[in-house]
Amino acid sequence: MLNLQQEREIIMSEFSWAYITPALPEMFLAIAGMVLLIAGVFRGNEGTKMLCWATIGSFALAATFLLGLDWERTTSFGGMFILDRFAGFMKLFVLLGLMVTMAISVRYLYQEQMARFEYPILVLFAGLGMMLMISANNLLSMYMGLELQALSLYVLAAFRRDHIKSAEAGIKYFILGALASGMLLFGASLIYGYTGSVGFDTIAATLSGTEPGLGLIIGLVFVLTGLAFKISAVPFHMWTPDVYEGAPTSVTALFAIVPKVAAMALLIRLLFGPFGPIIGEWQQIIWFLSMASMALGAFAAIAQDNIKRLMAYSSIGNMGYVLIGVVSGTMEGISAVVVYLVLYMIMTAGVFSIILTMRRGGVAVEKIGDLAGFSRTNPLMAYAMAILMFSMSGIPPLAGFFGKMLIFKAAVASGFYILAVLGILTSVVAAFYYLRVVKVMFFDEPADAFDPQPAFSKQAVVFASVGFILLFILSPDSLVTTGMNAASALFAG
Amino acid sequence: MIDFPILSLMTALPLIGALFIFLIRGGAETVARNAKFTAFYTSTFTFVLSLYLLGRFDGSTADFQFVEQADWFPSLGISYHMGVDGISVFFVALSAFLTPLCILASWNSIKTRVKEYMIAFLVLETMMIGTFCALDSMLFYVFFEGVLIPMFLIIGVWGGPRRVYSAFKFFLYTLLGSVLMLLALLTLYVEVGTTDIQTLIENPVARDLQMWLWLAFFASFAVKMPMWPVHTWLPDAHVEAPTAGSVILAGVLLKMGGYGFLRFSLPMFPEASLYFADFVYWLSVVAIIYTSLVALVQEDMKKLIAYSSVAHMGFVTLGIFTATIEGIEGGIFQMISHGVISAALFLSVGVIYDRLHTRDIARYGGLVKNMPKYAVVFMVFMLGSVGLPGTSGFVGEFLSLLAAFSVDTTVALFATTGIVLGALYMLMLYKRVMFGTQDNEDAAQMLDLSPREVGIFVPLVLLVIFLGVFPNFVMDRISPSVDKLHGQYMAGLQVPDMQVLNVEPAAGEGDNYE
Amino acid sequence: MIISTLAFYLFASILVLSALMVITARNPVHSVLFLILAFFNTAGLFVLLGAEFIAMILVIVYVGAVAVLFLFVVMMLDISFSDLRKGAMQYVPIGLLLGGVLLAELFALYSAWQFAPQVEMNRAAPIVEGVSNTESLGALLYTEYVFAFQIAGLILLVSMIGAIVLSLRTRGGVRKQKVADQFSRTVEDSMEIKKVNSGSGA
Amino acid sequence: MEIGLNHYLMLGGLIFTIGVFGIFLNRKNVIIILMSIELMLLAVNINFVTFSSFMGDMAGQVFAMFILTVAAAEAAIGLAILVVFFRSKGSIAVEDISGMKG
Repeated sequence: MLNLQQEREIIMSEFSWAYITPALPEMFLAIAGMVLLIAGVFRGNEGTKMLCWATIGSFALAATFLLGLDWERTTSFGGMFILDRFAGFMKLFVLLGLMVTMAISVRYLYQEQMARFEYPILVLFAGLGMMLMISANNLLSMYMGLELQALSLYVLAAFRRDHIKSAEAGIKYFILGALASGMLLFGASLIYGYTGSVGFDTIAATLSGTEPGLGLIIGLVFVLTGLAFKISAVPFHMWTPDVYEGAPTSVTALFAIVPKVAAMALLIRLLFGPFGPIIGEWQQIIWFLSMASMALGAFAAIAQDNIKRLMAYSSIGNMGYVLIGVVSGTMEGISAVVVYLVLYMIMTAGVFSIILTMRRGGVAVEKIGDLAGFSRTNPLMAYAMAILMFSMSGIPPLAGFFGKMLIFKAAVASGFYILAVLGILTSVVAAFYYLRVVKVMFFDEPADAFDPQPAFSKQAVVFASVGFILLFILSPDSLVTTGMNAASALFAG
Repeated sequence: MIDFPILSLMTALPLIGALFIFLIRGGAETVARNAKFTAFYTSTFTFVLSLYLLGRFDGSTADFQFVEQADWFPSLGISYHMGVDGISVFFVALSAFLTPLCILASWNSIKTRVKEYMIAFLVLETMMIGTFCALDSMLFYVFFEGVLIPMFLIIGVWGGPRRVYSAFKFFLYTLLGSVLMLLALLTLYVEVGTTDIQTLIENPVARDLQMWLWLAFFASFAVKMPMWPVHTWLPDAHVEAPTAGSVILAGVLLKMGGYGFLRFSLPMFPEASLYFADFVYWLSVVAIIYTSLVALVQEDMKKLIAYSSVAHMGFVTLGIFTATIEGIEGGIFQMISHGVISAALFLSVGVIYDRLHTRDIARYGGLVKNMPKYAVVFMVFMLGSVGLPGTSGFVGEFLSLLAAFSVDTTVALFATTGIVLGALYMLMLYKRVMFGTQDNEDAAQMLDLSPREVGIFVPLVLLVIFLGVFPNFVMDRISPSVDKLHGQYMAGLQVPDMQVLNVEPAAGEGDNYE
Repeated sequence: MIISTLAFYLFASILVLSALMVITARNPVHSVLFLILAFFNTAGLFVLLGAEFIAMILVIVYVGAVAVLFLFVVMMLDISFSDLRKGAMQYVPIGLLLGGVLLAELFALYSAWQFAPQVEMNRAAPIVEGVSNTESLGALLYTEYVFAFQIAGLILLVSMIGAIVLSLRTRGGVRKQKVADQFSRTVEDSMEIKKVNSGSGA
Repeated sequence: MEIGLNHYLMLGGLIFTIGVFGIFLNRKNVIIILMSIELMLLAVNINFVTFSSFMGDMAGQVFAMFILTVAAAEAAIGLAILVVFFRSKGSIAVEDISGMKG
């Protein structure tokens, strides 16, 4: 019998770089974050712009590293970290989203006098947290990734510390986020208690073929509750509108575009990995979350007059649609989810680029009514916004339609007719409030024009996003194939 | 066959035109003029193509012609599949025919944002032609629903005082119907495993499923058609839309519903169609009589014509769901004829609306004195709408009624009263506008038709009379396809276990509608 | 055996009572103090469970850092706590109901806790007899759990950045001692020698 | 009477419930909410350590250690945000967190 010391020595002697290469992008980001932090400390706040672009560059480099890796399923760090096609694709999209949000918010930071060098650093660490979430293969690494992301985002939400709304957004986000983490951990402890392990693979092996105990089910419910907070599914959505409204718009853009993709990827990994064998147990829970999110997202948004709040409810509703794909429990459903998330990310990026240009007299405005007559004052942007809105409400031939179509098809194929019917009915209600934005821009009498801005990066993002939405119809298959490819990784074993 | 993809070309051409207009830069005047001309030339060229299409169309076969197929969504088995048969070719031609007229009709009446207006119209044309050409159900849906975007903007931006309300109502009503259809399409896709319309027709689904799917499709097409009681968006939309918008709405968009019944409901769900036929008859009859009565008391010309459209569409649904050859042919002919006549009527209203900016019937009177040419033109359309033999309106109504009599005499009798009522309100409209005293100074001083307007109306008048005198030009070309459709319908009813049909319908679905 | 039973009940009852006091105390300072008490008792329970290292860490990290941080903030902020109590009671019934249901379910669950059949095999790091708790934790932490350990470092870094970025304010007009400046002063830049012509004054 | 797994678990459950209840009870007082969250995490730690001890597996204790670390970081951030909030508002009373206020 070896003693512990000897055992460790053997492990260390067998160490090979191949064990940790799958985490190369993450390690690079961590180091880049620390280097940039040091650079920031030395340069002070004058260096913020440079740091922002350096952060974008780091994300781009991380994406390059990611692309250079082999995406066949490999685990490393004692099974805590996983890289497979699903994780690879999702991380790539997350990195893309991070770059886009960073690019569109640089100028905003200066306009709002919040250009401090910590901002890009925090975004970088949040991004790192999201990547770790996506690659988590263990309840512990999942929790750590989640917290790294969440802590950075809490700070970002309260970043404009002189504004009461921003501080309030920060505190609300923090409280509910911490509560969610508590729930998640409690669930994790029960799962650990039942299976004796926190590794996803071991849990999956334990659960397959046996009837799960009650403790595990309750643990799963707690974990799902915690994650439902993160993706803002009803009834755990309360923070979303307030935080979206209160946080600085650039941070709201970040919230809207990226973390939900990561959290959804984590949820999917969890449900189809360790808890795949007990799909019958969680399907009803997700079913309910999905239904409630769609309904609330659609109906509560009608009364909003703040565009950031509107986007908050819209995101709640959209998460409901995404969950339909999850409920269907098939590879088709997950590939639909991947496609939907990508399209949603692209559309949201476009919308927030436009919202970030909404300034009048040097002050950011965010009422929907402020868009009045936008079609006269800035027709090109108004058309872009209208196309984005039509796409979000799922009108063909725009890309948003195909996302919804794939989701509903997956639901129908799995026999979830009621959910599909509810989904399309709420999508009609949702169309109403998206149309209201179009109405304000095109039908109402013009208000004053927004301040002209040299906003190259925002325009570039808007045009890229709209171009994608319009031209998606020409070759929809590539993204769908990508989605299937990614989803198949979850159903391989 | 011709060796270039004419259908794709016709579909894409307006879009290319729209792109050109989008790229026009310069002063407001120049942009507006160039936009108008670009739009006109593009749509005229599309129309010429549609004439070529009609000329090369082989009327002796029921197969789809000019078929194009290309991979679109290979991983899901959805393909870009276009083609026309006798049923759709005339709708394609109708869309291509009406668009240039609409652009001409908006030449002077649209003064703001001309560029955007022309773009919207050309996009609309693409969607319309695409809808009638699509042979893949997803492709069909994309075009079918894509119509909403330009139409929403046309009503909302260039419409009348209540345009916002009407635009929203139009959009949400139609969207609600369409999404149910989307669900049905997806169900069919999952059940049969394809989205190809021809394959779907050849592989009917089980009877119970047919019922649900039929209802979902019905929700969409009935709203689009529109059938009573989901027609209420139509008068609002018509009244508020600009003239050209109304023309396209009445001329083409309403036909999408009827076309959908023919392409989907009847051949794909024959049993359900049979089951629900009575339900449709009665809805049609109610539509015919009720909306005719409503039309009688209208003071607004556009509203009157809008209600008359609902009534005329009642004949179409009546004809289609008799599922007899005459009925279907009558329905199609009625749609084509109504496409021409109602479009023409709206254009006529547009003429005097442009001059006096009111659609109030009472504001006009005695126009025959100062606008003789106009009076003649209007009379032709009015008579066509009434269904006078010799005009196109007669053939369709006659065939539909004939079919109705062969199926259900009571229904047919009720429907016939609709013709009488129709004659009544149209003649009263004509009398009040054209004859009588000239009470209003401004109305009495209106100028007669300008050469541009004559240019718009002459082809319409000729077409109304041509279709009325030589209906066989259309009939010969549609009848093989209708025969085939009828054959498919009957084949669908010859289910292996015939007793299914005799079983009392399950309680619940359907019954409570009657 | 009886001693450990007694100890359990002692620690557990104090823990529950102090936890209750944390959430009901009128004065937040008392709440923090009760929180500290709760931590101490939990540490005692951990010792009973054979997790000495966690117990010590709990006292050092929680009592030494977290609770003191709480205390510091509570005392630093000048808060009128009576206002915060307003309307609090209205949530008690629903809170009690929810809490009661949750508790009843958990108790029902715990009264017959069920392990998965192969739980023995699933253990990632079985406790080895004769190796101290601290040693085995340390051995695990830097090998199998090095990944989580690194992330924990990043989390602490982020929390540091966050705390600084949120609460550090540079005030203008504050006089500070700049040691480097003082050392680097030279005669040349602090003194000027002027020749004063006699009779003409400075 | 032998102290078994279920005793410890019930204790953990009780503390967790108290924590959740504390959030309900002090919806406006952020600092007590933070303490309630600490109580919840404490309960989770009790669970982990208990399972670890009764199953003879160190993984639970390692998990508990990381929870401790993260909880400390979380408390620091939470209190920092609280201080920011207090500075700009002059109070730590949070309006009810509800997305339904229009």
